[in-house]
Amino acid sequence: MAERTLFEQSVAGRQGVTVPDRSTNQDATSWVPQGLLRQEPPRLPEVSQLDAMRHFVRLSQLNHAIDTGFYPLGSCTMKYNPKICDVVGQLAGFTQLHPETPDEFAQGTLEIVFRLQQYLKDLTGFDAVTLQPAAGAHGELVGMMMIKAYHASRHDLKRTEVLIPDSAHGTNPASAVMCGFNVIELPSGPDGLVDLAVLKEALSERTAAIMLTNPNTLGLFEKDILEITQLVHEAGGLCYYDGANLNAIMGITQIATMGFDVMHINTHKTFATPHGGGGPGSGPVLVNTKLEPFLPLPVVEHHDGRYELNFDRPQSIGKVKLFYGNTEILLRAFAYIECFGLDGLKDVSETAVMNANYLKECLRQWYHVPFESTCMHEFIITSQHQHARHGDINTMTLAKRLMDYGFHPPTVYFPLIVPEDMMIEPTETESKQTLDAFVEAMRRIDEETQTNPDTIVQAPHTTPVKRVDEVHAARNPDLNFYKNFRPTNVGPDQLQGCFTASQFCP
Amino acid sequence: MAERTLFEQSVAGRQGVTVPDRSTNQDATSWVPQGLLRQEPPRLPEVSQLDAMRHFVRLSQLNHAIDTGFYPLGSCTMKYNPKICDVVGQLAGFTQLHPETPDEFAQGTLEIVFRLQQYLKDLTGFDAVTLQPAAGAHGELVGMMMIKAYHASRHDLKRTEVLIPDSAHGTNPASAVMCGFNVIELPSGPDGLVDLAVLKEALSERTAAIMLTNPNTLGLFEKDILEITQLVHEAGGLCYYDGANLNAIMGITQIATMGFDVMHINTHKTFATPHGGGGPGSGPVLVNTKLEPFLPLPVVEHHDGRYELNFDRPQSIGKVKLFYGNTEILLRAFAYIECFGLDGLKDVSETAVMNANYLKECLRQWYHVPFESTCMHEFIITSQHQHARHGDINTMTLAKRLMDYGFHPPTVYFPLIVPEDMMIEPTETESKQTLDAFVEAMRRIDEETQTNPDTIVQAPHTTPVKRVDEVHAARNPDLNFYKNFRPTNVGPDQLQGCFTASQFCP
Amino acid sequence: MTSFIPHTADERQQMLDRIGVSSVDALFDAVPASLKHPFTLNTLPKNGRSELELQHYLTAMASQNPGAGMLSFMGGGAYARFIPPAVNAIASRSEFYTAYTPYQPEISQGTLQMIYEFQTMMSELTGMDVTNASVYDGATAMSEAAFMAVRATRRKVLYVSKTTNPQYQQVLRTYCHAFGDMALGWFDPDQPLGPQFTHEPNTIAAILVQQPDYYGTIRPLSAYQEAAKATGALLVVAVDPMTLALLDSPRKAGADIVCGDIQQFGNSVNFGGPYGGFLSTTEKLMRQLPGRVVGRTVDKEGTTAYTLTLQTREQHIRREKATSNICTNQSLNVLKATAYLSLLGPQGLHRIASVSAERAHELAKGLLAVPEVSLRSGDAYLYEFAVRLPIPAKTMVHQMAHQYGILAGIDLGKYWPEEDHTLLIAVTELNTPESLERYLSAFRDVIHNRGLSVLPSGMSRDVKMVATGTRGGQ
Amino acid sequence: MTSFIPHTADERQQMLDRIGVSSVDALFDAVPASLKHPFTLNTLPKNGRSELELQHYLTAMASQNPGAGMLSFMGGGAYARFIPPAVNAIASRSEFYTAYTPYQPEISQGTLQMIYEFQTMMSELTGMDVTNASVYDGATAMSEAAFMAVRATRRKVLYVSKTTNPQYQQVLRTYCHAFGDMALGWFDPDQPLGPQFTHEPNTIAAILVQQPDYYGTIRPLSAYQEAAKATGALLVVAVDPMTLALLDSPRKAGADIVCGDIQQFGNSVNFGGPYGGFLSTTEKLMRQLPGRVVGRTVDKEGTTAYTLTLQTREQHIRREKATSNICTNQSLNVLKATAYLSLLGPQGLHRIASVSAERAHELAKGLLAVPEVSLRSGDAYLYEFAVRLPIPAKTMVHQMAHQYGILAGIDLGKYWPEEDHTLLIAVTELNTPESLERYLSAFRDVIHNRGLSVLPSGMSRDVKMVATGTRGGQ
Ligand SMILES: Cc1ncc(COP(=O)(O)O)c(C=O)c1O
Ligand SMILES: Cc1ncc(COP(=O)(O)O)c(C=O)c1O
Repeated sequence: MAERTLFEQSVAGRQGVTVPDRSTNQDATSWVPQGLLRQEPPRLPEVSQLDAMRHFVRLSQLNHAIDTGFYPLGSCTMKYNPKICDVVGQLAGFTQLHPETPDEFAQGTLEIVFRLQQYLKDLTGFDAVTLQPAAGAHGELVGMMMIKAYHASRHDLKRTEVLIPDSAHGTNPASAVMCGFNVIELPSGPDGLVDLAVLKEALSERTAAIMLTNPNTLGLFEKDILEITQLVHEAGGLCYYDGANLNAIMGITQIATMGFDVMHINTHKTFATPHGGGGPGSGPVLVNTKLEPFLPLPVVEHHDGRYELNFDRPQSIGKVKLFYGNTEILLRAFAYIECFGLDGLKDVSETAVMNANYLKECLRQWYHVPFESTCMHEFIITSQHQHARHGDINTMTLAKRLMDYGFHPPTVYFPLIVPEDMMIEPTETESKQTLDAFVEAMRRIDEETQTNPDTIVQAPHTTPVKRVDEVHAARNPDLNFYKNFRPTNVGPDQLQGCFTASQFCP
Repeated sequence: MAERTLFEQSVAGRQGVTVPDRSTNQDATSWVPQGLLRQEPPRLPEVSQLDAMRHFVRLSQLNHAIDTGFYPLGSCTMKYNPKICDVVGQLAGFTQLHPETPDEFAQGTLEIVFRLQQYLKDLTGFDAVTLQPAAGAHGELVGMMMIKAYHASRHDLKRTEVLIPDSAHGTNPASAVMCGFNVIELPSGPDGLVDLAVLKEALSERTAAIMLTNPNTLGLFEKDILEITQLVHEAGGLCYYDGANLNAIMGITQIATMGFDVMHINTHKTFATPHGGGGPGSGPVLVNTKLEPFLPLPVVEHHDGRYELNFDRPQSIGKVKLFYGNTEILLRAFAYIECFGLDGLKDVSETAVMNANYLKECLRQWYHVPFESTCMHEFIITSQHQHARHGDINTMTLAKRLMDYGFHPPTVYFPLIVPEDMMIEPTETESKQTLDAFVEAMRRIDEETQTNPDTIVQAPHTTPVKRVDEVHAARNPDLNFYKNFRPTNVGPDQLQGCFTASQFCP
Repeated sequence: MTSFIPHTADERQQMLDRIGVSSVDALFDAVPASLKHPFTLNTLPKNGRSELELQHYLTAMASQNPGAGMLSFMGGGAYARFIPPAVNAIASRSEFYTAYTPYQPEISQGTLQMIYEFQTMMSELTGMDVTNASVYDGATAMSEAAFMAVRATRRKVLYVSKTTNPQYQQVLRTYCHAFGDMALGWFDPDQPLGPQFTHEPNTIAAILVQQPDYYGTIRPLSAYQEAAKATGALLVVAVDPMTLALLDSPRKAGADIVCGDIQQFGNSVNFGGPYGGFLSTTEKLMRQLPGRVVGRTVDKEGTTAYTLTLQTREQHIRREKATSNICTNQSLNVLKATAYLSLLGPQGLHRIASVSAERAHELAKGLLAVPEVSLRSGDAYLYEFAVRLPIPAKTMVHQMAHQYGILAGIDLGKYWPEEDHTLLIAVTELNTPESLERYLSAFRDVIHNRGLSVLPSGMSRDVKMVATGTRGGQ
Repeated sequence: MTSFIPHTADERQQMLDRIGVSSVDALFDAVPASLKHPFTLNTLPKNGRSELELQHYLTAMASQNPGAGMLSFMGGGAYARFIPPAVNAIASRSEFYTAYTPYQPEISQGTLQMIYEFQTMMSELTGMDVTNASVYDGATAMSEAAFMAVRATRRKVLYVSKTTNPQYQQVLRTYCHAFGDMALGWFDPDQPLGPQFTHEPNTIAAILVQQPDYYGTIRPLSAYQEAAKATGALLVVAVDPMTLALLDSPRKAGADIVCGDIQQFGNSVNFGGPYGGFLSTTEKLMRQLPGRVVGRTVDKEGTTAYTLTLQTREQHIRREKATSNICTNQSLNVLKATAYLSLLGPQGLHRIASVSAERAHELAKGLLAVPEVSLRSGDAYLYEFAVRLPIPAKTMVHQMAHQYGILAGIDLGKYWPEEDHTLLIAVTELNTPESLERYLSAFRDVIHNRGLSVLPSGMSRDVKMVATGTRGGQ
């Protein structure tokens, strides 16, 4: 039973919530200058409160979510979020605080933000931090802006290139470009790691920075990391660490120790802000003293027992976001860290890594594992063996079939460097029992490739809708209930997203 | 995919929530006297917080609920509950108030309780009220206790009989019996109403009271109500009004005006406390001056600008519940009344009655309607026509088939006096569109009785489980995961609940 | 039309046309005209408030309850405990809290399975075979247990310990008095039982005791067990189920019926309700249980399924022959309890009970060191205990509240005039070690001043301060 | 083992055995030993807190924000409004808020359909063809709009009105500066545009304005439309979408891109975030949109279904050629906005905007009657306006807060030194008629005392009182 849109359920005159009546003599419309008054009311739904509730409750039930089942999306760190973090983030004393409130009336929030800054510095080994970026990609952008400002401050203006491995997340090159850099892609070595020879080749006096995540998106730890960062530094570049994979190494090592100058953290991954169907998150950026002068405005400081916002930082790159960042998300991250402490966070990482290795070990019985070495918090398999048995079976069909077993598929077709891959990140919050059930489903699916390949090719069968026609969506854009769009004759290039990478997640 | 019990998911050593450590030197177990210390820990589930959340989220999705679909359960008044009532009932200033708090520190709650008392008196025309009973049946019990106390106070001790129409809800006779009364069942007249001749016959100097609901459970208004109450009064009895059907006549008339001496209100029906899967509710009891002295302890009073609990009422029947009733539910009822005001409540009743008559008018095209006259907020149909077409089709099978169309079935096999009946109460919160969709489903089901009767007999098909074997449940009691019960050879009498009346709702 | 009544004027007209009447009024023709008088409204408002206005108003009213924010040591059958946020996340699932009683099992498996799990957990705690799906609260549970014993034994005399919760006693009195044809006897649990039982042994339906009793005292149950055995009466034990994390199950001590209240398991104190009563009993007596019971069974394809069962005990089938009149019970409170117990597990529950008891003993040690203060409870208690004071307990409560913003406990003079110098004190995990210090020092001050106020008048600063607390929506 | 890491010691051992290592440490062999130094902890605690302790601690911290409970008239891009409880009931559905980005459409229809409905609603309000699924906030939305215009026109000059939100301006500056190779020009919207545009007309990518502007002023947009037409630049209008209940759609005034923030639709002020930015544009420009977009399509059986579409704009496909680097956006805020707009509907939204404007004008009337106070905004404004004071705005804010517990507005000297006597005041439906009175009388007092404190020092009683408010979890 498909749920009709609320526009189809709308009946003129209905309203889902009562609002206060006018208390003054003059109608607001009289304040609107001639010619600017709205002529046709917007066609928002007109429904009763019951209609609205039913609609959204029913819609919600069409979703897979952490609270309904396993979600082994590589690079996304879909862990369980302690409910206590939701609750404390929603205390009225926090939510009702206006961002323009004078500091003295906002000491509670400022203190927590300040403490969170300290915690993150302790955890990563950096010297300074901004909590303002709204997500990981925003953090990357801010980090790259600071790198640019750093080189500019040294009048080192020829540094226009950023080196990024081909296994990197798409936001890395996109962020670099938004800072006016040129991206030099580094092909990974056969072991999936940065190839030192390739790196040396690419480095030059044009090198502004390298962007790396470690463990990388294949789940492998760059064991030559000290050499890499040293080489980059020797060439005059800086090292940016994409913290999306921080869940692998908390309490094991500090990022700054590896030689990085700047990093972001995706608090919505590592520190368990629920992803909310695609956000909000937050992307704190940590830096060493080299970059500290360039932090965005304002910075939270502590003087004489009072927490204050400091806007007076002449070398700052400026403001990067409205007000001070996604404060509620920061509160949740703070609460999460308080739930665990350093020892607990180390346990998080150790268990995440153990879970991943356990799954890898189990799955290799049936699936091709391109990188055999010990993985960190995630790993890659491919559909190679299964495809060999039946040409219509590929990574996407296996993914869809997993849905019938009640599991969210892993990230697929990412990283781009391994064809037909699946990237599996179980996280530490999943029990051995859940992992075993997933292994059993994967075993059965492998069996089905021999006994009943068509069930796989046609999958999914038990989901609210069957295989969704993404090509139709791209060819006949329908992005607004009230508007007819022209069908477009999209070329294969435009459809790229439909077949493979759209299934990709992080 | 059935959800395993949490006991089956349990792994020794897991725990879903952390608790504070010991802060003193001595272990609590040392305070337990020899021989009283627990030897084996209770086998409660040992699960992670994630396991627990997933379990209950998945379980919840197996339920039909107001927030997921139409719920036309006759006599249950399954209306939509404004979410604002949930929220205000859950403000910490209310929920964290201990019942032994001295009055002066609890004035907010006491004031609301006091105001609610006034509102209910205004709405019903009675003189006094207790808000303490925990549900409708509890209210009945309290009301009957007061009636008993009243007669006793007059030394009128021979009044041992309570007259109750055969259409009454089961709680009425059960409550009367718990007060030591004998129940005299009054057969309804052919029009479904109290037969005055029968009533006169039954009245005597043994008559303690009559218990009536008006409109009655057939959804019919007892038009001779003034005569009925007068007859009872003349015989020296009192008149009890079962307020379960109050949703039909708010703002139209006051219950006291009909001649009743006492009534209860099911706030969880009329005033929209969500039913919570079977409670909690509350059952305020209203009385006229005759019964006022007997109200249970304590009573909330207002003196010199202060709200107080008065325990000093010598004629009171005593305490009937821990503390002062289901306070949170009373707050919700108060909030509900504040949302509507008297005019709004009248609109509630008028619309509820209109919705019922509209449905009746539509359904009579295909279904037998035993009482043709204008109904109030609910009405009765039967499966007579459909059964005539196919012997295996009866009210239960039609009810089960409705589930496949996404609707909760109406109340079935109640009231007991109409064989194979269905009692339909749409409530005022359902739109014409929803009613029309329900009518369409009923039409199609009628059609299926001709085109595809087996689909009906085998229904439901799309529910989380198929037809549940209630006979098996009764013969092989399994009421505790850890305990084997002896199978019982239950006679037809014991199985009664399985076939018919268990489907019955209110 | 309001946001809760969806009908537009057009739709109303269409519907009336379909019904064939000209106005809504016509639908009420059966109501005699003489009944349709206009309403005189004394207080009931004519018009409703908008949601915003209502929220403003009720938030203001909530702030008129300073007691809700004060440091509290009150128990007496209702205990403020930490409610894990996951409990409320579960209980606020629309599908649970906007569903009716699960009469249609095929579309109510969520509620049904949850209740089955609840029955199992409570049976584990009490050691009994079966537990019902709830009655209103602990007090009505004890009355229902008494009635159950009367039905099962066909006897009519009940002996009740004088140290049971006074409210349980009062409700039992009310119920028994109303039913008539029963006798209630009271006994002192610290005196030999025999001489106190004045009725014929073979008329005694049940012996009712509470463990721990209202004073927090724990006693061996063996004497009652022997008395029950000797007379053929049933042994009814009212329990605080939280203490069963530490205490052996009443079943071991021969209980036939165990009753109590689940409030502490995930439910707020809420100025008295809603809580949830429960009854646990033996397989032998299960058909005498009042209230709903869920059974595990199968569907027609053999899949595990749950359903209400043993319904011939209930009013909707048996009417005047039912085991009770109960219909709507406390299902949402049961859900909270089930979620709570699932989250805590045996170890968590043990820790919560322990930490409470440990702190209670810590506090007691401090209080008993104050001159002229003595223990009123027995030597064995867990997290609730009573002390005798050199000043009236009422004065202590008053001074502690007004001067220090502390709700010091319950003045037992409220229930028993002779106990007017007795204060009942409960300690839970919410009472931090620091709060014990605060209590102790305030208590010493009040005793030192013999209950005389030291501040000029009105509330002290303390009271206002704590009233700001929002302890996170418990 | 914690409650969030389920593994028992036994299970860990089994798993390590299966992996074939002897300890967890072995899994980290790839990490060079030199990196595995012990941590020096300055502040990060070694151990975690229990949930109860955490709740106590953070509740105490929340109470250190008295500003959250004060009567507030602050806006400037963030407005406290009534959030209907149904919004939070919807947004707290686990299935919504614990789901990831809906990359797998078959099991994400809930989120996808919701976003499609959001796109439609926002497009209705703005009058545009298509709206994206959000960017971070209004400020980054304006920057993204600027970049979009630069891409679409292949030109590099942006002209921005000086009266746009200063934070939007600052963020735009930061973004443009980082990208480089762009020029930003500023113009005064109250002066003729022509002379202010010093760059070649055919180099101008976009003209960026805000309606109402930061001072609350509403202006006809026709001059910008003409300028855009004349130069071939795109017209970017930053809006407060709530005002679109009253104001005609920017599309009508020729906007090519509309951007803004959805915070007011069901989202709390939250000390600055999370809110949600949006961009609406024409079909022609839709392939230049940054961020996610949902399309309606069918599944293989022809059933209506939704999916992310036009993904070749995005970073995960196009990497360095993407229209933006955005990945995680503000989906849960979008859900709240969608629920909010659905519940309010066109009439409700109109009423909310109206009641706010009506009360704002009421307050303005009172304030402007005070000697030496004048209107700084233009004559036409809705619910936000600026006044010039005879005392520094900073003093006014300080005195109103400390002495009367009122957050009087924003001192515009914060953003523009020359505006240090200008106070920006916002009124919403939360500001009751009584609260306007309170404001006015306090304001008069402060002006009367020329900003000198009348109370000795420290906070007044007022401030404490209001700090107790819990405005119901907004
Ligand atoms: C490796 C990596 N880098 C960066 C990002 C971007 O982070 P965000 O989505 O928070 O912008 C992601 C997220 O998906 C990621 O997986
Ligand atoms: C007519 C009637 N009377 C009494 C009751 C009993 O009310 P409660 O369930 O609140 O105890 C009901 C409820 O179902 C009812 O429908």
